Amino acid sequence: MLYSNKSWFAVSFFLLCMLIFPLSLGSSEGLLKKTAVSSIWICVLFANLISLESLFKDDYQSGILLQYKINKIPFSIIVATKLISHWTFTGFPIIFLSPIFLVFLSGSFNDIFGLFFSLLFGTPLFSLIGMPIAALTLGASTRGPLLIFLSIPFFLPIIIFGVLSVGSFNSGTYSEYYLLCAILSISIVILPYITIKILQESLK
Amino acid sequence: MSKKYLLKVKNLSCERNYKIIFKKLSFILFPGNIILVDGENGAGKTSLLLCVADVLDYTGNILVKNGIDNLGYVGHKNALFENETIFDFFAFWKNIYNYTKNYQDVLEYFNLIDFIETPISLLSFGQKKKLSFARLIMMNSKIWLLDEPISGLDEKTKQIILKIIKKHLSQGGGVLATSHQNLNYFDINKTTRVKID
Amino acid sequence: MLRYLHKYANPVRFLSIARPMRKAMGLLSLFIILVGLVFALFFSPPDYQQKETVRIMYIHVPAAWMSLMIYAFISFSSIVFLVWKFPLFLILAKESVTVGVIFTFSALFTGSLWGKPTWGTYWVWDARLTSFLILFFIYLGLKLIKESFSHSSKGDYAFAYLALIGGFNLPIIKFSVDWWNTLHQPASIIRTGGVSISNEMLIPLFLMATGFLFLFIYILLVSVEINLKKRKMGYSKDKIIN
Amino acid sequence: MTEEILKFISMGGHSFYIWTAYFIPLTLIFSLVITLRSKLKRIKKNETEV
Repeated sequence: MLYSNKSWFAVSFFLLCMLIFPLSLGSSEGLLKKTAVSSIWICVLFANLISLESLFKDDYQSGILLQYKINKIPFSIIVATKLISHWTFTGFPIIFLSPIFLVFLSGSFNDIFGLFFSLLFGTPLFSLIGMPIAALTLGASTRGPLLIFLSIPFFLPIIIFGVLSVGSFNSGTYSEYYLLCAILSISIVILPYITIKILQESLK
Repeated sequence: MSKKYLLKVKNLSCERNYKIIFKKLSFILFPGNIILVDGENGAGKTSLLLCVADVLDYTGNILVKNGIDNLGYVGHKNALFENETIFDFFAFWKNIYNYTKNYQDVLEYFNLIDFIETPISLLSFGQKKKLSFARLIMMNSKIWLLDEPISGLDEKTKQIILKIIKKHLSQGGGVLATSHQNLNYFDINKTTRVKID
Repeated sequence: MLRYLHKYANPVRFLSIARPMRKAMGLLSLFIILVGLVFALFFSPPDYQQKETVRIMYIHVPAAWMSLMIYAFISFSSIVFLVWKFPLFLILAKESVTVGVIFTFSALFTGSLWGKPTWGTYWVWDARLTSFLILFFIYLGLKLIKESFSHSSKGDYAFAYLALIGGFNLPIIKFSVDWWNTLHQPASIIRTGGVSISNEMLIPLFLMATGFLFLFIYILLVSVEINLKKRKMGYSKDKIIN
Repeated sequence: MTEEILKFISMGGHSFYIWTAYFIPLTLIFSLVITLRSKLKRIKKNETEV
């Protein structure tokens, strides 16, 4: 209800992005094997960027957000619902689709669990970090490009740790997972609060 | 002035985008009365409504009668999910406002019963406006804030909406409405005009 | 403390102090930069390892310091604006962005010019350069968001919140890039770390850094004055002059 | 004398790197200063007219 039926768009975009890598890098197995994990993470980034744009847009433009505010519906509920729905429609399916793509991109099977866990901690972070930025750009002219430009620098640490963690999983050191968990636990406390503040400001 | 008020606004000033929009407005809304806010385009009529609804920052006092915790609002934007049907719309807002009665009567009153499975994006402007008023009825609030309630509507829809407003007033509700058309449809004794310049 | 701040956070009062300070800062920074340039180009000795290219450092290092300092300043002012709602601090934060972009670009540009004779390539994905590149993009993002809300207080809050999140995110980015770099460091590149800096080198470095700092303050004061005057005219005449 | 100047300009064979490294940043920052100053002057002129 709170999320429009465009929600499957992100996942299909994720699937589509997968095509680019074999076609642009060449189908030689050695190269694809090396880049498989990074390619999946890049696709996750793209899928998140695409879905961020519609995160608060409809609610803002149609005035529903204002209606919520006037009817004193707490924004914390709205933000929480948005976060959960965003993750269930972009992060969650991707986590379960990624092993299949590891096969498509001829990645090694040893990476499956590493990738699974890194995506499990990484995709909620994408949703969390994207939310305040999507809220910031409400009402801006040329919102789409601005949103992409602003959010990529903030996503970089997640990609770095996400990609590195897959490698470290096999060698038995889990330091990047701990780092991802640390960032996740800090973000989940701070960022929704900031998002609520920004949303309230965006109505003024 | 010991009469029971619904809404009391005293020395209300509002600043938006670092510009003073209006200064020191005072008025009182009594049950059954309507306040019409006059002013030119961009004078700050919508801002006044939003201040009363506690969306914008303001200085001054806005006192709402004890027990009223929800204000009804119909704005320029209709606040509808465009890709949902009218049925979804009612199901959603019914839950939010705890509206226990059957909404068929509301639908019938607004002549929307035939469109119950139509996506909202296919409805006309007037029908969307009627839907926002239907939500207002479900909400069951004493105070209505109406931003240009009848502008741009055809005669028939206008009459339906005016009838709803009059019914609300007769039940002891209060209305704060902006309009750049002259709304001369109401009892002169129960109408207050507030000018913003 | 708060009352004291309130007094000087008033834009009109600010202007009365800013004007004499601006002139002093302008002259001082011009003088110091000129002296610093003379020291940097003539009096400082060439490094025994890097030869004459060490002179690039006298621009590169102060520019890098300035870009970090300006970002810290923007974040700090944004927090002050968000907490106490002083509009002056928002103007300060907003007007520092352009200078920050220029200093960050300068640091990157001179860094890559220094890299060519020293490392053999213009660009190396080492930790410091990479995190500076990200800083540059964050600055550009701030500049973009500053300009995409035209004359609306909504944009002010968007800017302040972005600066706030960016301020918290910057250490994380720096940390993650360092982490990434230690694992991906190509073996062929040997960093010339731990060069002992002699006093003759410290003088121009110090001079250029203070010169840039004063120049930044000067530019900030000029642009704040422009901004405040524009606002004042916007109020009275209801027109905006570009 | 001229030889000394030429030697100074050549900077031990790294003249291109050093002179561009000095020229571009300084030009950028001082062009910003100049545009801001002219803006301020224009605004002051407008102010006195008003």
